[in-house]
Amino acid sequence: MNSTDTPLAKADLAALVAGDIETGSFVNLGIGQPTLVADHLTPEQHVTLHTENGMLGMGRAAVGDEIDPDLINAGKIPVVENPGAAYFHHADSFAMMRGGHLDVCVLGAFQVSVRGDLANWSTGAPDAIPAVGGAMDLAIGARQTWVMMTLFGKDGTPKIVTDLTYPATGVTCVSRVYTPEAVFLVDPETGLSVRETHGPSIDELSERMGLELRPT
Amino acid sequence: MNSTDTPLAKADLAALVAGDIETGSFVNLGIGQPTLVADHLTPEQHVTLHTENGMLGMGRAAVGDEIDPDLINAGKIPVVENPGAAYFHHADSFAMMRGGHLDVCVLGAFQVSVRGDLANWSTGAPDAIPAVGGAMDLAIGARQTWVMMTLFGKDGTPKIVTDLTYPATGVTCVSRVYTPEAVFLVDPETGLSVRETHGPSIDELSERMGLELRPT
Amino acid sequence: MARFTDSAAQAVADVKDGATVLIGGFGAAGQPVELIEALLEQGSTGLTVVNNNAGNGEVGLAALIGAGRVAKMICSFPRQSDSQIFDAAYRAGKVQLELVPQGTLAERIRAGGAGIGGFFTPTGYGTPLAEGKETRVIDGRGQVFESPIRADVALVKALTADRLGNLVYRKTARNFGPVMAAAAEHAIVQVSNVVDVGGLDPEVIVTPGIYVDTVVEIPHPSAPVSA
Amino acid sequence: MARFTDSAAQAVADVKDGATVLIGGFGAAGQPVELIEALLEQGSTGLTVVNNNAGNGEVGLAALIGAGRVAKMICSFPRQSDSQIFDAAYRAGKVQLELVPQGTLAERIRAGGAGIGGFFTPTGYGTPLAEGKETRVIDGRGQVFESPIRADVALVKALTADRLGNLVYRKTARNFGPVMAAAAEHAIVQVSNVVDVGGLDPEVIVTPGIYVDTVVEIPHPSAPVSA
Repeated sequence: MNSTDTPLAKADLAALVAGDIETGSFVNLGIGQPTLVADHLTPEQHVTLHTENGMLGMGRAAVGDEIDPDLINAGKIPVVENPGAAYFHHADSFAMMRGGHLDVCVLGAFQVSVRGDLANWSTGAPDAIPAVGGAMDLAIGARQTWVMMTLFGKDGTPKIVTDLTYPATGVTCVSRVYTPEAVFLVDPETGLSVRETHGPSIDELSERMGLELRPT
Repeated sequence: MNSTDTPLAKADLAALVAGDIETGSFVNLGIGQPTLVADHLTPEQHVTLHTENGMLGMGRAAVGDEIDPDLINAGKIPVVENPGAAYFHHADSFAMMRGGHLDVCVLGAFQVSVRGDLANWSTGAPDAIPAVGGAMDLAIGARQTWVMMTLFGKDGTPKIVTDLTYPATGVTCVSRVYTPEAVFLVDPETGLSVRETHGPSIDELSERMGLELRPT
Repeated sequence: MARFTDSAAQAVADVKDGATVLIGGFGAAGQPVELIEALLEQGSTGLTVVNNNAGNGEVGLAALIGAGRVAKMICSFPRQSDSQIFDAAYRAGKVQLELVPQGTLAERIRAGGAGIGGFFTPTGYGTPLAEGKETRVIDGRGQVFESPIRADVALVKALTADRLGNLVYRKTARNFGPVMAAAAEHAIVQVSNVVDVGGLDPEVIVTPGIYVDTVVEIPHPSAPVSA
Repeated sequence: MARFTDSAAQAVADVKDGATVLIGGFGAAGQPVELIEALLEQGSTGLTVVNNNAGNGEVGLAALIGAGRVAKMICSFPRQSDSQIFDAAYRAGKVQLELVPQGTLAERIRAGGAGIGGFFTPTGYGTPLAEGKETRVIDGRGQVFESPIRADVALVKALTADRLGNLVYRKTARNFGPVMAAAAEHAIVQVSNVVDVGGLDPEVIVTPGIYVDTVVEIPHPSAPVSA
């Protein structure tokens, strides 16, 4: 089991995720923290990025004169086009997603259950105006859905839970959870396990999370 | 009511159908007799022909050096491309059809019922190998489905019937039937009526067909 | 057959009260700014509007909502940092909201144009957005039944039209345009330029002219609202 | 990521007995002749083959059926003037037939690639091909429930690939290619030429490389079987 003495910084966590993506993969990086993963992909990995508003071969954020209002990503940030890119319409783009053609989708989350249920679209606050965007499509579409998030909320509440308390985005869809303190795998048969820790031991995590944990 | 003294020849019937197509229409002409209609469309009509194997703007049959194995119609006949043509894949082509975007589809038939049910894909012979092609999609797809056929079989049996005896291609889908002896309209509310005759009178047709007939 | 005009006002003149209107665009890209502004001027009301978002800032779709002209929004992401006009109208009960996952929204519109009566999708299964909907387990996977969206009118932005109404788009501004044009009785498209018949390669046409009813040439479209 | 080879034999080497194989083409146009011949050589058996037709003449798909390698055909139009090999095999009970209306066939394959669990279509309602199928009246129109088609392998012919596997097609040879490539676990594509990355305009790519697993360059493909 890989391990470091302290929890990973955001950039190190993004680098860890990037390093786990197989050569030649097609990947969608969700809005927020997952976008950092792109900075750590190497040219040798030949990873093609998908953005659900209709493009494969999305490049880095556009700067200066590169900015083109017709070329944006799902976060509505101007980006550049990589060589070999392709454009397609929204239904074709989500068909690509829903049809299981993307190898990996990396998403942020409010909560993940021990069975891989995901909550990342709504806190369920009674006065909130609901908005889902592509979250539910992304959650269930890729061959593997990975979550990148803090393991604990600001108040210390664990975000990996026995049962979601926030509204679900998708059920049994998450296969990995990357957090600063540990990387968790979720197997549909055998459930949650810990692939590696950074800082706390498995026993310490188990106590803080209120869950029985085991190494992978 | 338009009328001539004798039943229409094939070419005249095709010309009649062609003349009934409104300016600017998008039209699919089925395999067989309906393909003759194309010869009678005028440039002023600006009719765009669809072929369900993935093309709008289909032109006439290709001859000599124009023949290109990658450019064929639904009958697998080499054709030419008109200016302003567009190509698309099979699912998009039938989406165009099924979505009701074509103004008129002209088909051949074995039988049409007085309610506009169509039989044109199978005689139901017990030893026949069934084959349907695009017939069922075409029957129900266009805004108007017109049939071009002989009114009587070789044995004199009328082909407009109270109830189909051949297997159906589609139900309540035919709105007009062009035959050498008469043009029939089928209204979903009021049923079958005769728009014009060529040769026999309505009374004579009524007797030969064994149906009560009325003018439109 | 497509009609051509250089007047956005004329293009939207026939939109009726109570119409369902598909509006293209995802963020700034593909937003038919001039057509939306013309619709605002035109005055029809009680509209059901389908768009990925529900307006932002004070102009365009937000202004349409602010003017009380939208009875219902069908969208995936109404809440944004600057969606204050929709937020206020929604909280005041002045506009209904049908929230649809983005891919399901695109597929429902595609189904509308394609004559599909409805479909099962795994998206949303087991979530609050599946509540009240028919579900079914197909090949071991939970799925939700979704219905097609058809509309009276679509407002779409493309790059170039030929004189038959064939369209090409530009980069990610393509987004909802092709499926929306196909799902509307009357598709109104603003383009930056119009070319003669034969001016577009038949292999690269994205929206065939059969889906296009009115083309408005707007050579220098406004900088769209930014998000 | 797409692999490249100049050997059709190598491209089809991994097809397993019992596999479902989508074969592109409508008539001569888009028929992947060299790939079909390589599959004939390769020897896998008990195949379910999806194609618009069921072979004609004595070569290609007809030869595959004649060699007893096809357990089941899913197609819209098996019976042709020169489909004698299929006809004989079918009458002898050596090959099963699932007859599907052509547009429903294309849409079922599209659904397979798009992750749709099934859909309702008006095509075939009230006909013998709807017998035994779930039906439903939607908005006053009878509709038939149809299931997606997914496959282990697709054999497709395109015009040009770039080194990422992005594809463009030629004229009506496009036909089933794009939906078949998307609906197969392993899409094998023969192209007339391969260009460098950047050699295809991103606006005109019909099949993005994500759908393509193996590309075989066959610069001068055989004159295909004629119907």
